[in-house]
Amino acid sequence: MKTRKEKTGFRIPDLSRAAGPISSIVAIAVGLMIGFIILLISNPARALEGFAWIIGGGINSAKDLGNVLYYATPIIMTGLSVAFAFRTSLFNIGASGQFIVGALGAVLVGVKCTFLGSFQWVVGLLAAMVFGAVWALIPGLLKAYNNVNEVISCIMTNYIGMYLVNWIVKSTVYHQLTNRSLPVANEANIPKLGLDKLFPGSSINGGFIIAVLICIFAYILLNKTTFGFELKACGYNRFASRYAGISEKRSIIMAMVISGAMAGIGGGLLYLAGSGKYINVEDVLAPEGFTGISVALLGMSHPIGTLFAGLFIAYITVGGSYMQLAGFVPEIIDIITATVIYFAAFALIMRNLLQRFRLRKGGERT
Amino acid sequence: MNTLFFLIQQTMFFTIPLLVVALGGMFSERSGVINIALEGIMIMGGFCSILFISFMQDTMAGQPLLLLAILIAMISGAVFSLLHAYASINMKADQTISGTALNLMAPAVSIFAARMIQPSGVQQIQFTNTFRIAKVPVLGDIPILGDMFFQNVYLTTYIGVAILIIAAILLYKTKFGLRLRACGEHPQAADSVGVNVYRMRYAGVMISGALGGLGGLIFVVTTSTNFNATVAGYGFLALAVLIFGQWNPWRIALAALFFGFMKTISATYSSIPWLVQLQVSGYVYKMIPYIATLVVLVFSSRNSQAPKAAGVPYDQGAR
Amino acid sequence: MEYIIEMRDIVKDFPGIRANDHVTLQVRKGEIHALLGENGAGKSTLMSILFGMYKPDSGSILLRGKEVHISGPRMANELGIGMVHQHFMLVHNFTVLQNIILGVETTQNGFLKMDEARKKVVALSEKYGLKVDPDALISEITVGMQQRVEILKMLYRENDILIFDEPTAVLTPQEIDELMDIMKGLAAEGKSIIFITHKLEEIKRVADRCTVLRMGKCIGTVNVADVTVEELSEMMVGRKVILKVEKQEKEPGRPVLEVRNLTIRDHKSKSRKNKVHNLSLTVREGEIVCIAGVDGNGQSELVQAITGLIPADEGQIILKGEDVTKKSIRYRNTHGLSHIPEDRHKYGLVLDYNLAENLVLMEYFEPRFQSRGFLKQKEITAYAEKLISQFDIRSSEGARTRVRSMSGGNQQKAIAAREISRNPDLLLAVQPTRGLDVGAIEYMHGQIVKARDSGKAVLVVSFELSEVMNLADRILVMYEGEIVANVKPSEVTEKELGLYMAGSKRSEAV
Amino acid sequence: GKGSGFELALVTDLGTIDDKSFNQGSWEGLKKYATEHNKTYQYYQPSEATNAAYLEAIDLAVKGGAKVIVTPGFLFEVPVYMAQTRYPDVKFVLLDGEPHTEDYATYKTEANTLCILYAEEQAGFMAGYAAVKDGFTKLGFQGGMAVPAVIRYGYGFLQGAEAAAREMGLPEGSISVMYNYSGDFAATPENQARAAGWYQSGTEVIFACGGAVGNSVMAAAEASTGKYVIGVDVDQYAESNTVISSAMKMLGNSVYQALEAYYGNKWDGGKTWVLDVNNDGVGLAMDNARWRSFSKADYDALYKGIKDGTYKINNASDISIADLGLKYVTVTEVAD
Ligand SMILES: Nc1ncnc2c1ncn2[C@@H]1O[C@H](COP(=O)(O)OP(=O)(O)OP(=O)(O)O)[C@@H](O)[C@H]1O
Ligand SMILES: Nc1ncnc2c1ncn2[C@@H]1O[C@H](COP(=O)(O)OP(=O)(O)OP(=O)(O)O)[C@@H](O)[C@H]1O
Ligand SMILES: [Mg+2]
Ligand SMILES: [Mg+2]
Repeated sequence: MKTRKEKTGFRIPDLSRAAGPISSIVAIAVGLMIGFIILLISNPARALEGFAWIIGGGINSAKDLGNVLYYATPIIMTGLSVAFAFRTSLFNIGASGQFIVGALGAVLVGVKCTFLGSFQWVVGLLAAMVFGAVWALIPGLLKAYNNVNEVISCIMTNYIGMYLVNWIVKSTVYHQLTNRSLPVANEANIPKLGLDKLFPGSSINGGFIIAVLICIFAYILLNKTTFGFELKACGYNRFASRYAGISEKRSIIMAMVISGAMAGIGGGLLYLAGSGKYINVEDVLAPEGFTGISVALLGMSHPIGTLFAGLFIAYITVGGSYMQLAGFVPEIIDIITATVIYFAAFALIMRNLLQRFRLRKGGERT
Repeated sequence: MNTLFFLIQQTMFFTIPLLVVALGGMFSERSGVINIALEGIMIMGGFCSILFISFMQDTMAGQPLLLLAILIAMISGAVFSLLHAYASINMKADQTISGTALNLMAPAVSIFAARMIQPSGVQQIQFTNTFRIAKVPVLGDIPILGDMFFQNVYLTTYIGVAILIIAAILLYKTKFGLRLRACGEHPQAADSVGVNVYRMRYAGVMISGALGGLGGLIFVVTTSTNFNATVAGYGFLALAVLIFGQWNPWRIALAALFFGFMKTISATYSSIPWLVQLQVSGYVYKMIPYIATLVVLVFSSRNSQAPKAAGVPYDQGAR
Repeated sequence: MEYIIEMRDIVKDFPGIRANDHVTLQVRKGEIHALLGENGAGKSTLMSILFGMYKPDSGSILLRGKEVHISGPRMANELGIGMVHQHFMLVHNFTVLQNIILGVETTQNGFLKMDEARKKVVALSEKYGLKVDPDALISEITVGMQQRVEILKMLYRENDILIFDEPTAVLTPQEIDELMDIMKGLAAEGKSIIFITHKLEEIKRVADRCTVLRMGKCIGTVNVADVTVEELSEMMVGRKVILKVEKQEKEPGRPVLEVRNLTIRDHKSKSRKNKVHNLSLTVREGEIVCIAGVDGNGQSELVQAITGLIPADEGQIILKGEDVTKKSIRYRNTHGLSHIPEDRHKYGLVLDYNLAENLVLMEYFEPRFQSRGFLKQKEITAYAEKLISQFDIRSSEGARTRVRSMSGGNQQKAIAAREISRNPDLLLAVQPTRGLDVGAIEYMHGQIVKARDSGKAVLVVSFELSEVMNLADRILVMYEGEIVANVKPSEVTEKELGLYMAGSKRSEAV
Repeated sequence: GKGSGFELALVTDLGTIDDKSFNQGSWEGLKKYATEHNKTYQYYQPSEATNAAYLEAIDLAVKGGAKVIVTPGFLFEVPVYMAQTRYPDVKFVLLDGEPHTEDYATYKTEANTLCILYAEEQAGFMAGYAAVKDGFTKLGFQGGMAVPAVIRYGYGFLQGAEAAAREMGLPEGSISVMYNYSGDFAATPENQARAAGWYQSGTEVIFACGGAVGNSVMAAAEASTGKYVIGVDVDQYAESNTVISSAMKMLGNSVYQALEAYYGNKWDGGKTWVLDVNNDGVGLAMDNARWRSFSKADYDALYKGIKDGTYKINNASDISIADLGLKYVTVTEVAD
């Protein structure tokens, strides 16, 4: 029995590698179809119009496109955070907490450290990264040293983070009249990098570019470096990694810390976006962290997939807001998103079908 | 003494929904299907049953209405969970993905449906709470015990306790439980002795759906007078309680009690004068239940009892 | 003659591969019928079809002369077919009794009735000499006892056609002896047994007839009494196999590994007994030292302490003159130590990595495979492809194959290839040939001898006496954490070794 | 007409359209006017809680053909500041705030913007006053988030209780008030348990002032005997038998009036209307009230007293409770 390559002399294109994107696209198609049916049920007369907005709203104008990129930025980061952890077999359901703790770091620097001048936003983002990382360090340490299931410790640190952030905001950068954090200084806002000229009127800023760069960075880190090799190996098999001389404790901690840093940066990118976002002193978990789970899953936990998944969710969010012009409620978008995610779960079946197809063509045993 | 009775009664408001939902999650995960959709299932169960109550409350009230609502909650939860079952059992989907999808779906659908169905066109569903039992006849008059457990209660509290006992018996003393657990630990082994793994997993997920839906109803009935498409993250807390309780019904009960008691202290400290005198920030009290849970976990997590095959789709052909 | 089972012309395709290619298998009532074939020849697949776990693509199955369509294990059970799977089908946190009754529970008003089942199990275990503790958890009993549980499962269901898929691969010699007796007893009672094994002498010992598969095809069925072991192996592999290890006498050189007064305590159970007790040993350049002993006498702990997977409580481990007792695993790995672990799935491989990634698992950080933290993908693939052809590792997609989908035998080859090619000073191999077919064993032994001939020190742990006798330059017998014998293979008989292993004899020259 | 856009628009803030608070109240007024006068109407939900997103939702409303856009809540102060110049032909009705720049440096209300502020402290005052007059001495204030409107309700409530106690000649410190902001606007077991705790330790009536938090307080009141809730914003008597009365501000009315003015060519742009007792903008629900002794006559007197300045009510929301200088009322501030 030889390997196929040697036997046939040529390679059958490996469709299974494309299975991820293909199945995501199928899922999106199914989700949109169900969305259309819902539109038909709730108001047949304007269903087509509403659907056109969903599809076209995000590319209606340069401004809308810019806003798609803007909305995508934080959820790409939380999505990346979850995806990165998934790749190392950790379920970081704590991105919500890391996100808001990171946001706190950014806002503290953004409000207080005006002496930094034009470096303020850089330091703000660094603070967001460090704050997020530290917050993820807790479940990381607990998992590595005490075998505490990261799902439960992440749920706990979400709540602790939320309360802690509210407490700290209230006692440091609080604006009582609005019950939220003070506005950050102008220098703390991420530079627009000319993107505001490209997409006039939108809230886009350099943050999107930073998010894209971090996605690429994550991809390279995971797939091209020895460090990523170690992280993934530990995720797949702790024992074999130890046997290979990899410190599994260090790997678990580092994976969580990097994941948390990404979520934290997401917080920084949103709260320093210059779009007028404040930390509300409200006992509600940051939804971006949970959206991140959807984004990561839709993106097949692949850093680049996550980028596109985030863009997609932002895209239909913008379209969904336009749909209101046809008299529809934006919750329909949530139903569509949920359906898309649901059908994205069928990816494995897709991949198997594609793989089977390929292997069938692959030929007989010698 | 009164404070003690009060604390016990309040603890139940937190504990019972967490307990019921976590027990539901236990059946699902013990059968081999991770269920992070508990939050969504709670919302769906709460939505259907509260909608039912709001439509029926003009014609009936009290315990009969509550019992019917319980039935509705359980059925709707179970039906909703079929989506998760189908994806993770038949389609061998990633169970986290389909669970997440359900969590997204439930609030969106219940807001949308509430607006479509209710004549007022609003998303909130109003109901009148006629379900509290001021005092259970006879039992309520027992000194001390009566004050603690048989006054000022909801039927659902007893149902929750009954579910705990039934769950423990079902899991450990019956053929069903034996087979269910086998499917969660080693489905190939179960299959090789003729157990229908798919059917058992469906059963596990649907029980989690029924109990999750019931938990949603209990949550809403005991804490509000309307339903607004949310259970405030209690589905995720139930998931935490399930893990905290190491997938074992009695430990889950302990975990739910512990967490419920901590939450009670944190929510009612303002009625305990000496705690108010401490002048500690309220945020400290808000954080205590979560920090305490983490601390307990540090000392209790050495050996995880997680079902070995939970999260792994079962494929007859694969090894 | 009437066959109790007849599988006719069975064809089974898996994506890209024909696992069974018009195979015919005929089993007589009351016989022990061996099924022999290389790793991946299609034996397990054929048995899975008989047991209802796969549907054949074509062909038919006749049971007592009547055609049957076996829809699943449940139906197989009803037809009286039972199977002990290659990898045990036991629920680790269930008790022995629970495992036995699973699927055929007796109940009363919906509640389990364990007492009746217990009586039946105790009766069976007495009748067949299958000693088990019905209330012990599977995770806490030995592999041998787990095997007995599997057999009891079949007997409890009153099966009369029994399939054993490689039952002896994980057993100690004593346990194998017991199993052989049990199988003979069952056959004598009229039960029909299909017995898969890679160990030819076992076939000679118990089997009446033997069907040989090669690459999915049926090569033929022979009367075991009519053939020699050599003939069998030739049928199976398609060429002559040298079963005896050829090696020259050689004078060992300097010590490479010295273990001095090593003690490892039992941290789990409260028993006072140490896992390893004040143990010392030396392995020198150019010698193969085999540690013999019954499983569970501290061999695993000894090896794990040497490799650094667990800490030593007392004593020193010296590698090439350097005390490495406190050094990290990585340090030892990069300073001459190589290790073929006992549990290949738990320690040896990252099953979800591809073959290439697994082949560099111990070296990915070396400059040849990375620069400035970036993996050199090309070099890694090239290196993997070199090892794949050099060690004849078979898989469906070459270096890119996910290791999880490879056969156990080939997984083992991959580990061996990786560890031996690292050119270590000390090669530590635990059960290196477990589950391998004779061709692969021949190859593996050849590699070990080659390493030794090139001046490496080799320490092998094996539960198989024939392997120990065959391979070793020097044999150490371990019993209850201590070395109770230090002998040359030429100086002992297998019988004597057995006595040492049972703890009833101690040599002075330790 | 359908398809030709929506003439009247409302942009919601954080909450949903049926939040029982700003959004819902103002929406009801808008809807009432629109249906009575056959105008098309629609509401828009912003995609997130940022100034930019609020502004986008306003853009969307304009795109949808809006002539008048109602923006409920102070969160719209900055977005409307920008929108009023961007869309000079569109009219804006800003509730509970006045347009200003993000740094509060510049306040400016253009001619196409009408601001409406509410004297919540007066409504709160009436609630506190009535409660004490009705014989309660152990009160509670359960706010939602500590935003200015909620704080004004709360401080007014305390001052009302103080005034009543003084009038009734009660000894100093004889009225006790538990005082807390829950930090959210949701019905949760926490909010239920806190209220239940207060009731259990003697509190008789709680002024619940935080959207759905009130539902949790009602749930707690229903689970105790003889305990009451004072509702907020709209008359909440129908939501529970325990609702003894409600402190109201006429959100709907004010929106209705603003629209009426616009269509009647009496647009009052560039101004700020303050809705208080003088224009029947705030009040206490008496029609379905369950007071035991506090009568309509008492209420009228109280109303008049506020109107004519007999009762002076501090309306600052950026001071602490101590600054209110209460003597008869002891406040237990549950810290957060
Ligand atoms: N589930 C499966 N999916 C795809 N191919 C399979 C599967 N199981 C077996 N095969 C293929 O069938 C062939 C025969 O496998 P089988 O397990 O029957 O071998 P075997 O004779 O039992 O080997 P061994 O002696 O190592 O146990 C393999 O080479 C493999 O390619
Ligand atoms: N799920 C699968 N997909 C593809 N091929 C498979 C699968 N399962 C098994 N195989 C193939 O089956 C063949 C034999 O498998 P099997 O586990 O029986 O081998 P083995 O050598 O007997 O292992 P062991 O050493 O554990 O006895 C291998 O060639 C492997 O490629
Ligand atoms: Mg096999
Ligand atoms: Mg094998």
